[in-house]
Amino acid sequence: MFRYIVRRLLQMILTFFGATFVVFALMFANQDDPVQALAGEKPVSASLREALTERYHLDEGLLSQYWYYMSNLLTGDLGESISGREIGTLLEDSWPVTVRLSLMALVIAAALALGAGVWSAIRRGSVFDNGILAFTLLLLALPIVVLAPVAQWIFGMELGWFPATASRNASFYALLLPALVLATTVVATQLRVTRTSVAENLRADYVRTARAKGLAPRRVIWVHVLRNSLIPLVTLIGVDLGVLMSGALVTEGVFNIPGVGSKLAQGIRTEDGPMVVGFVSVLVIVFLVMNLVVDLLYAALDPRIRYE
Amino acid sequence: MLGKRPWRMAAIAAAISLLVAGCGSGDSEDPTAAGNTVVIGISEPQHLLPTNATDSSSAQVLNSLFYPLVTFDAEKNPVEVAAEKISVAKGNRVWTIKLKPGFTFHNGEPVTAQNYIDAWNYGAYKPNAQGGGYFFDRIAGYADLNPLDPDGDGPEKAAEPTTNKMSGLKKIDDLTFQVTLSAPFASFKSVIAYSVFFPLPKAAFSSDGVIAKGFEENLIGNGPFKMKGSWVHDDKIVVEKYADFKGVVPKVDGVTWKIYGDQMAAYADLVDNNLDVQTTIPTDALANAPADLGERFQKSENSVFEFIGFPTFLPQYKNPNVRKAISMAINREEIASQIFLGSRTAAKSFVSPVVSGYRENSCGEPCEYNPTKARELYQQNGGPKEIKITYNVDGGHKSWVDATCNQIRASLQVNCIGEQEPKFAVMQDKLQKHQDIGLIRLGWIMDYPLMENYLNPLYGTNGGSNYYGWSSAAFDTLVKEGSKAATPEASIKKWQEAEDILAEEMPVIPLRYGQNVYGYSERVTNVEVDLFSRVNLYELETLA
Amino acid sequence: MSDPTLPATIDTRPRSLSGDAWDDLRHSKIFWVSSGLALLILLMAFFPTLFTSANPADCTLSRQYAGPSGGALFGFDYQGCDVFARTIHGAGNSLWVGLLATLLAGVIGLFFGMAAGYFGGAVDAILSRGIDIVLGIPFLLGAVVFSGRLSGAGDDGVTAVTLTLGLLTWTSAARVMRSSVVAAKGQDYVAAARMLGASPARLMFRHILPNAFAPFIVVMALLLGANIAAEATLSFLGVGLKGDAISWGVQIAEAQKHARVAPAPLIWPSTFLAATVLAFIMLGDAVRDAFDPKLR
Amino acid sequence: MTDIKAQLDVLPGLDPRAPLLQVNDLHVEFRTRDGVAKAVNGASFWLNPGETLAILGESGCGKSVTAQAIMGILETPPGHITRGEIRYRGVDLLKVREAERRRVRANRVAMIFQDALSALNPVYTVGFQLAELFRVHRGASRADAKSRAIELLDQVRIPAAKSRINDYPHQFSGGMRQRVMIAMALALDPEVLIADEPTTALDVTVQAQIMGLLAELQRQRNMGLILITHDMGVVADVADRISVMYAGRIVEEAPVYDIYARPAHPYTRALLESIPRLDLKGQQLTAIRGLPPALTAIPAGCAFHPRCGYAKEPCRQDPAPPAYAVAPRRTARCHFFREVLGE
Repeated sequence: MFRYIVRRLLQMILTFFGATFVVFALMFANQDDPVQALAGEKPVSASLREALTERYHLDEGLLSQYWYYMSNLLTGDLGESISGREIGTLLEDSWPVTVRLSLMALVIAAALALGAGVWSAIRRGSVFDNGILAFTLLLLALPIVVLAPVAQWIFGMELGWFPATASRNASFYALLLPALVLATTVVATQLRVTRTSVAENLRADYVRTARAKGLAPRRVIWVHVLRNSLIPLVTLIGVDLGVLMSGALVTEGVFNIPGVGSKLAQGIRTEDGPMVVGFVSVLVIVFLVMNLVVDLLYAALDPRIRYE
Repeated sequence: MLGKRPWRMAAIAAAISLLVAGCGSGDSEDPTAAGNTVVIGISEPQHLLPTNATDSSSAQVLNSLFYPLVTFDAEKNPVEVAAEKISVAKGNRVWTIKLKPGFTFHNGEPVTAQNYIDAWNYGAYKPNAQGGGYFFDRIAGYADLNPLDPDGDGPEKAAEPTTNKMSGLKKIDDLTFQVTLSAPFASFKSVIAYSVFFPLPKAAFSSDGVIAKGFEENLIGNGPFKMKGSWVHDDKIVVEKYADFKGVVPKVDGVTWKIYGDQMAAYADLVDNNLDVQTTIPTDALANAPADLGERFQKSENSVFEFIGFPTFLPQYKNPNVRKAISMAINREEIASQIFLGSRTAAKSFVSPVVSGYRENSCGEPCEYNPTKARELYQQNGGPKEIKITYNVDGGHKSWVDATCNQIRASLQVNCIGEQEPKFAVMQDKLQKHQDIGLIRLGWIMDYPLMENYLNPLYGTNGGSNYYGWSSAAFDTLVKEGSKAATPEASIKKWQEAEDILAEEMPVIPLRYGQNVYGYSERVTNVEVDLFSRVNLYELETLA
Repeated sequence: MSDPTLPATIDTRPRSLSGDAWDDLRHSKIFWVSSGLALLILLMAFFPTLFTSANPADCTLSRQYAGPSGGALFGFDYQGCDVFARTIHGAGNSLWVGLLATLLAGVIGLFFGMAAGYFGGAVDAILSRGIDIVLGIPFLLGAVVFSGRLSGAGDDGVTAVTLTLGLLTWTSAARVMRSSVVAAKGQDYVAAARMLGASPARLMFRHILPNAFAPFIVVMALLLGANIAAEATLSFLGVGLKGDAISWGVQIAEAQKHARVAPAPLIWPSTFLAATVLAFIMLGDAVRDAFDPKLR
Repeated sequence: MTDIKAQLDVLPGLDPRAPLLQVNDLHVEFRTRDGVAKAVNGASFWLNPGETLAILGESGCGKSVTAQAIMGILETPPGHITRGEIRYRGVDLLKVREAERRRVRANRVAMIFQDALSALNPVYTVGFQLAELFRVHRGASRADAKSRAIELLDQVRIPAAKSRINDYPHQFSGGMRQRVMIAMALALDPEVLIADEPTTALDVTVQAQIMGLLAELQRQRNMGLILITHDMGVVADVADRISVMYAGRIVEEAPVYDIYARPAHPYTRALLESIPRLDLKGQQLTAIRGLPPALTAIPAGCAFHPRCGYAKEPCRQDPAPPAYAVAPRRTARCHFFREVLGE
């Protein structure tokens, strides 16, 4: 097992370079005129354009730009964004709130998916099962673009249960509403997958044995059946955490949370290569770590799966 | 391996993550609660160094930290503020600026002429790549600081500037300095009102011509407020009253500039009274603003001018009559009231009403909505079967472009589509390559309140924003003569003649003038927003 | 001649999985309701004129937010266009984008997941890390690059949006498929099939796939719903459909801004979208339950 | 062993003198979409301590359903017990509330299943699944439960029990897994053990070991054993009495030697004739004509009549033949049992 983890860590380094190059290439393909993008609609004087092009090697090829970026990165200097701010500080500013927001959303979604998923698997075809199905599908079908502002308007402004917006170091309570909204984007899939997996396991012979051992239904479900049906849910949780971090763009916008999502969007809009790659590098690391944890959880959950 | 109980595993994981989520609760105190201070909403400024800051958010913050040389009275004429006296020699080339005595920077340094000279030189010096650099292009010696690349994108690099001091700037004594322009310009006094011309203390420079690291996060200015803590990016900038400020003392003790990524989020806080002033209420919230804010929802003039440019380099748009027909097919009043709910007014001339010399309806008949005449004229002159209006998607223009297209379709019976370009830069690039992207949506905000600041950049042959390839020698000479004219009144007469040529040629379709549409909370009163969409910090008052 | 001693009631027709499945489906109410709804929506997508004769593009500002009148059952929206006509005509693009993108994501997800799960070792490492890289690519970046580069003049952006969604949303399907293949690979029946000389391809698709299919189908059905809704987010971010293309996503992104003043132009397309998602997912569920002998 | 054998008074009204287990006229039906399947149509039998009753019949005749009904682990819906009694020591288990019924399960009446691999939970160690019984039913501490589990594994002769306690089911061979099942069933020292085809999935040599182990453990604990099988060979050397089941009914019941010597029901006779014997080497094996009836449409009268050589007119009409007393402690449901006996 230890050798497996070491091998996975080595792979991470390769993947890290792969990911940064892919994103750099995408940003390069997306680059038209970063200097103008920065100035928005104001005209850009020739001298300003030349100076910035020079400083950020904007006129050079993809490979040389990537080389500049990587040589700086290896010396620990994440470089400067085109708007002149240290990318390191940008990361420090936006990651904490994003980690908190996405973790809260994930815990809420996983808890709901687990609880309702198991319950609707037991009561397949019941009113609860179909009710939960319809509710989660409605959440899924309502684009986040509609859900976030409506949630803010109803719970934030009209009922006043939550503050309408949250700042970078907002309190746990202030982040609750955005976390709930974010949770809706992943809860539907997690719940359905759990429901299917539990339903499938309820048919297994060991459940009959467990009943024959005189165990209470609660124990049969929550000890014996659950552990066998967690693998699909765990897989999704691994993927969803990263998706929540980079995909929270709309929710962060509506609730004015300066997180990774909105910084990425800003970077992409102003064609700011170094900034976007800086963020994506950290994101890819999160995905890599999460996927390693998920793969280890496979082995923990199902002894038949072994890694040499 | 992980113990027998999956439940213990899950519980531990959930606990850890909630702990992490909860721990960063930091200062969630409500910024508005503290006494006689106000919270004003802005978007994240790109830069705060005066010579590098050209967007409206940074201008607002700088306006609180610095004291402008000049400002404008009700008739939009320039009036001295930090300057004692600004005089100009005959020929409108040599300007002498005398400062009021006794002013100090927030760190105690006295304000001297040298501060202005160092700041302006820093701004103009090309390697510093300052966003506001082009404001100094009229001062003699600017060219030495900005040698141009001889062959454009070619291999040759531009030469290094030989000096970082402009010859046109000369210190007379501690409180007076002289500015010599490369060409006479009667209204230079209006130009130096802009925030780019603020002074910088010696403390700003770590060595000659090099800004100290972190200065931008902890600005030291000569204005009524000074920084309290440093600039917390994407969160807030807090300023408090500067005790021994010699100028006009504002009524509030401090301002928290709260940074919003999205205007709708700011509006939500405004309605919730978490935010005291929002200078631009987003169009999407206009429908509910009167109901939500009542009489705390107000409007005031600003310099925004929206128009559609014709790609005159394309054959189908060469004929002025075709351009006039399209202009007559658009009902400006209906769009202004139905789409913008009165937050914009119909534009019937080529410059903004805020500049002196503006004439009501200088465009005349082509700007009147007359569908039947428009269709006749259009068909007589063989207008194209399909009209495209291109706009950059990240500016929120989709709704009014679609509405305009629907009107054109109804009036001229031709197909009309709103074409989205992901970025403004892509649109510009296609225009420079004379590609057929149809009509182009454009807008302009003035740098200083002069007709020239509309005529030259938008319609001048090598105007910075003249993307439609329209040029008229007669127009250019009239504008130049206006600039050189002895008195501002003479300049205006020349500029108005130039505008008449525009009415004849119709290179663009004037659509709308913008307005400041702003709102404030129940905690404040006397809220005024000026021409540059800046809150007047001196009149602003909190209710007890 | 059937054997006289056999009790007449035994059904002697040969029984196949699909035969049993159809038998099952015929009885389930959900199947009929969802397939009926899906058929209606498909009909709406391909033959909008059956439902409304009004021209969705004929909008006049004077009718802004006017109430329902004559053919316009849902009233008029912000631009004064007939909401009913636009919703019906919008079905085409929404479904087209939703189905195609999900199909593309499904195929890629299936192959990546199956290969990674089945071969394991180096192949699994490369493919899984490839999945991590694609997960790392921010959704908006992919959308901006595709919509910027792909759509020539005049194209309404459908190909760009479909590619964006298709190439970026297959990762969770791949991960779920991989995890169920990894679990299924260890079963005895796979060893037995291999012992009988089944080729890897046959092993994968004839033996492992049916057993690893249940969670995959669930994720795919949900992905269809998510993709149709995602098109709205893309339109909101300005990288969705272009020109005068109509879809529920475009309608929702537009109506969302004025929802507090005029909720109707938002409610109707969202309801249609929710109904479509519900229909296809219930259909997916019913079919999956029928085809999965274990859940009999 | 005995220290944990606290005789919990699991159920009120237990009568030590009453028969250990008495099943009277049990009816179970499954309501499926294709109609109502009558899996059990009036099964009756009884069991005394230390006795082994074999329930014999082809697959699909309702023997497993009967076992599950006794254990009370039938899934309702679709399975429903419509009539009959299951008396354990005089108490009808069908009338008992589920919470109390659960205390009887594995405590007093235990069961082992056919395929031990799928019957054991693949993701928990064997130790956990064994210790669980003591922790849940006896509230034993983790350590006590673990030591009891190791003891049990020794008892069922699993080598190196102390180290294997932390292994998972897939790490055991077929025979070993079945021993674990037996250990699990006997953990709480039940009075009745129901073995549902315990050795069908095993090869012959392991089969003999398992049956030997069962017999030995039964003798030690004076346990009642119900052996459900379709294998006549296994029954011969283990069972005391045999009940032959067909289409959900006990068609014949008798001591094991009587049945082998002189079967009283045509179905039993046909079963015996179809056992391959060495002396018939090279000859065509006799098989029973036709197929067992679909449970949704059981023929009227004696369910076996369509396949029965002796069938005459009365066999085809309702009511089904009663359980005639062929001899003391022996019955058969066939109007012409004398004829079957005679030959």
